[in-house]
Amino acid sequence: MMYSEKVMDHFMNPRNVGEIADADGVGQVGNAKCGDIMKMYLKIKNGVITDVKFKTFGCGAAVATSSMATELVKGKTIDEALKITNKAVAEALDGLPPVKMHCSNLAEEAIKAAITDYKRRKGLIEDDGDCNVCCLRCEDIHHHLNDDDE
Amino acid sequence: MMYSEKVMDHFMNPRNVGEIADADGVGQVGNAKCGDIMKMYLKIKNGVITDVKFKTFGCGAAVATSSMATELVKGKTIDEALKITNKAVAEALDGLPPVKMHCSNLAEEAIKAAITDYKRRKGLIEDDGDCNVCCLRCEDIHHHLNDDDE
Amino acid sequence: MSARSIYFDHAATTHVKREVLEAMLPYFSENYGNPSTVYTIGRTSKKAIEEARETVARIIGAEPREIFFTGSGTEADNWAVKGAAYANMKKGKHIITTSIEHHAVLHACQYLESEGFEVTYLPVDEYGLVTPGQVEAAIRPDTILISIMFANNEIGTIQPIAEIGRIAREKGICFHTDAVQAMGNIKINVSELNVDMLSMSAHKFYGPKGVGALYVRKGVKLTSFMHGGAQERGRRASTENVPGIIGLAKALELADMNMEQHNRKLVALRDRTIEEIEKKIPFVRLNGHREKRLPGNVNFSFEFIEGESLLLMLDLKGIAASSGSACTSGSLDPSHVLLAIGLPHEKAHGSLRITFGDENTDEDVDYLMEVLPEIVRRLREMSPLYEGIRSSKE
Amino acid sequence: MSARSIYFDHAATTHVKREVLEAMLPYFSENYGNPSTVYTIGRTSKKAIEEARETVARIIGAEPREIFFTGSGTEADNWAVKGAAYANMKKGKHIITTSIEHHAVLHACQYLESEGFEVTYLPVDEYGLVTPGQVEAAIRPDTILISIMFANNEIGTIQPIAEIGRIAREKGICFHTDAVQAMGNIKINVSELNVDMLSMSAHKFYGPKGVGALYVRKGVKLTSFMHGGAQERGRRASTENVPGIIGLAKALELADMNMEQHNRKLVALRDRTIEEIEKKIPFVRLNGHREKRLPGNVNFSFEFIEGESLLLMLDLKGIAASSGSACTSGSLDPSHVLLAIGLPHEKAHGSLRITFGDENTDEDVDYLMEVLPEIVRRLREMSPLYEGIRSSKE
Ligand SMILES: Cc1ncc(COP(=O)(O)O)c(C=O)c1O
Ligand SMILES: Cc1ncc(COP(=O)(O)O)c(C=O)c1O
Repeated sequence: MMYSEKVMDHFMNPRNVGEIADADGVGQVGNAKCGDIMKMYLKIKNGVITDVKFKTFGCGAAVATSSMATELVKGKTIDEALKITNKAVAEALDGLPPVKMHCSNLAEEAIKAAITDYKRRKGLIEDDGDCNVCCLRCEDIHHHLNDDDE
Repeated sequence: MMYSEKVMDHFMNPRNVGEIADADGVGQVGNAKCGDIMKMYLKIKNGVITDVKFKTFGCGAAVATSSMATELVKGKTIDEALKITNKAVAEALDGLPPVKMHCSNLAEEAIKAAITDYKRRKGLIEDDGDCNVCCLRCEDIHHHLNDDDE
Repeated sequence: MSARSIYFDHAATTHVKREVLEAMLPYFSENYGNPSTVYTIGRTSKKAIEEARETVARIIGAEPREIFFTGSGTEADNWAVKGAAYANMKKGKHIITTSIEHHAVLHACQYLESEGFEVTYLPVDEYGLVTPGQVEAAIRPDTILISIMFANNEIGTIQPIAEIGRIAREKGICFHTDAVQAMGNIKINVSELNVDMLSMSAHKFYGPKGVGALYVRKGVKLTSFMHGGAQERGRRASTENVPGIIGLAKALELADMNMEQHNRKLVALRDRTIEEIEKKIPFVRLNGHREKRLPGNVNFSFEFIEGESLLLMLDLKGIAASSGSACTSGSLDPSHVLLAIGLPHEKAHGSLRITFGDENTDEDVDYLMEVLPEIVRRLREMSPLYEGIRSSKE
Repeated sequence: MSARSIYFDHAATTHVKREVLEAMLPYFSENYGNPSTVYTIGRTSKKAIEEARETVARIIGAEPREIFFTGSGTEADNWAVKGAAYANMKKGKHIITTSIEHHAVLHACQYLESEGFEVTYLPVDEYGLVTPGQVEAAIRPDTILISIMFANNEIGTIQPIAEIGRIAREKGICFHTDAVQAMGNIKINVSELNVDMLSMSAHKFYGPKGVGALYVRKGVKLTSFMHGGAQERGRRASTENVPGIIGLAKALELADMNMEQHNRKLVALRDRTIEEIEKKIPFVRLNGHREKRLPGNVNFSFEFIEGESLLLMLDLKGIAASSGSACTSGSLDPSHVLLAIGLPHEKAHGSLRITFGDENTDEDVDYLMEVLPEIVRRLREMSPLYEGIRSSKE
């Protein structure tokens, strides 16, 4: 497994680490069992993300994708932020090793989870109990990783 | 497979190669299928082996054991010659590699076969059709070789 | 990246020692003959590997004809486990092993399960130990093989091999031990230990990668694993890796000669590191046994952080170490060994393994203790799992 | 023993070329990191083996992910044959191969027979050739694997691989070829040839012993042979033999670059030697095909004499060559290849194989032709089989 320089930069100097005490939306995805937890805090004004912070328990790629994801959403509207895909996060980092691609899923899901939390707080959506990636079990993700190996 | 210096000496400078036109006993053992044929010619006077020659088709060890066997029987009485064992031939050559030990059997048998031929010619024994090593099939010898490998 | 460059991962692999490489070099381009041939240059190779075989045999108290060279420790393990299973399947189909074996043994056993064998994976205690009593209790009339590793590659725990060997011998069951980590660190005599088969791998004791050996006691029934030519007395096909075999023997010879000094040094480094980490860093747990432990092995779990991040930060400081983190293996499950000794997933993910070697010094440990506490602190600051804890500490 | 020292046994093994050894050297004691690790020195190893993989892939027209490094050609053959058999056994249990395969394939097939598979060993003609028609006729609804060697190691015969590949592809049957002897001597493109799996071994093309590779086309079903760690994308366990892998790739690269010149030279030496032996020595027979033949391979049977004796005499003159004689293999049956092309036992015992390599010269052949006729004469004088013949000749 080899990380790009950009991944290493975001790992060593992660942008926006921390918490926002009075966040408008907080999302946490992943679980300690799988070795990856991402927690994202959003400050939102007039539908625009004005501040963002994260905390991550996870590998180098998890930290770097968290950091990159916060950079990508900052200043964006909610709708723009929701369009950020895991591919976009990975590409912004000049790619991730195949076995680490699930970390970029986690980043996409963390953004979505934080915005969902914001919307829920605002009464914009109902709690529909929809499953997101954090419901996947390690084995499922693992299985997915090896899909291309027959 | 590594030969002793003595084996190499007897291979390179085999003693008593050739035929004896008026031999008193001739014995041939082995077969071309197995890759080893030894033919031994004896000249016998008053029960003493006065001359001996051999021809061999076979590997280095076969040539060397033939050569050594002729050296060992020369000047011996028939009874003494019959007591020469394959072990004695191998020892006289400073040993043979384990996979080549059957060659020393061949030498012992060649001596016996030539003496038997002599006795038969003299009417000293009846042709009893006794089996000697040349009746063994390659597979039997082969099997025997690997005996010590479980 | 860093001015320093310190290698603390000798359980993963070691460098080839100068004397070892020098012993190997003539066999690449000069004495390159195929040992199966009859001419001079082939006989030179043959002689060299037979001498290597004698060296290995002498060091472990075996006969030369009981040593078979392989292409790796993994191959030795696969051969031993599958070979003994197939050779004895008429007698029974039950195998006993432990839950903390290296994957080379574990996955071979799992494969055998798919082939109709039954495998008992003995659990271990919190230190990673099995007891001879456990082994004895697991034996059934149809048990044909006991395979228990000599020392664990992750937590360094050393098993009671002699006692297990005695039981196996009494019951007439074939006993294999994966000694890949023990070799070069522990004096091993296969006769005294009643071991029937033993695996080793050269690159773990300053020899080259891609060569191992399996000791097979005379009389042990074993089918072939590598079918083909008549090399290794017809039991392990492939043109012999002559330089590799020479390297393995030379490395083992050096290790055997230096054993005492090597151990004294490594134990000192190990014990000092364990002591200082426990003193300087909170929320840590030493994994493995304090005494029954490989001389160079240190393994800690650091709560709230993930191992790969820790390794990357150490690497940026010039320190090479290892972790039981799933992330380092490309899998998502952390070390089966750490789970087997009872660690919850999140602690298993946050483990660090430091394994010392001959070239390490006290200064290396000074440097480690300079950078490690700060790295752990930094990663904990970043961790959502640490949030509550931190405030209570600060 | 002799002032001269000429190596004519390149099919048995080759020396490691200087450039190859130089490429390998940094990976023993400096860049010795385990490729599975995350830190700098481990990533250096990982990068090096991935570049090696790309080189091998490019040269044979494959994708890097289709190349798997192994511990030998034998391992590649065992893996391919057994792995494809087990992976497809639900579809059928019939395998097609030839009677002149290397023992690595033959013995793997025989093992599979003992496991309930059915194997058709196609006979070959007097030149050692199978025809695509034979292969097609042998295919049954339950055929799951065709394994046919690219070029034979003893008699050098080159099979019609592209045509067989086309048939296998049409019928949807997995096609493996043992290209251990062909690699480095013949341009091979796995896509053009419709080959699904291909084995190679570095020490046959001036690389190191103890490392090989298996090409496995994407989509081919194959069970694991070496169970254990997650190396080679989880499909071939063992700490990677980094210097060996670097050496394999470098050697293949050199071979690929020099292919045309290498072939021109070897074909010239080969054809001259064949011509002179036929002219100067009576009672000889060229084994193998005159044109469909490896560039460096000469194989003759000399009637009335035994091969090992011939080799020893040549060795004493400083010439290293090989024979299909049983005696050289420690078995008592001569080469199965020579028997398969119809030689009677006694002629098979008296065969001589000369295989040329890059360092051989015309002077080497001059010298061979100086000593060989005399040696043959001398051994025939000693042979009881020659008695009648000699008198008719003299
Ligand atoms: C055609 C062929 N296949 C397979 C092998 C086995 O290769 P290795 O000895 O490297 O295992 C050889 C050579 O020994 C060979 O010539
Ligand atoms: C305990 C143990 N067994 C087996 C192996 C496998 O050895 P290798 O990687 O040389 O195949 C290793 C190391 O990787 C090990 O630590």
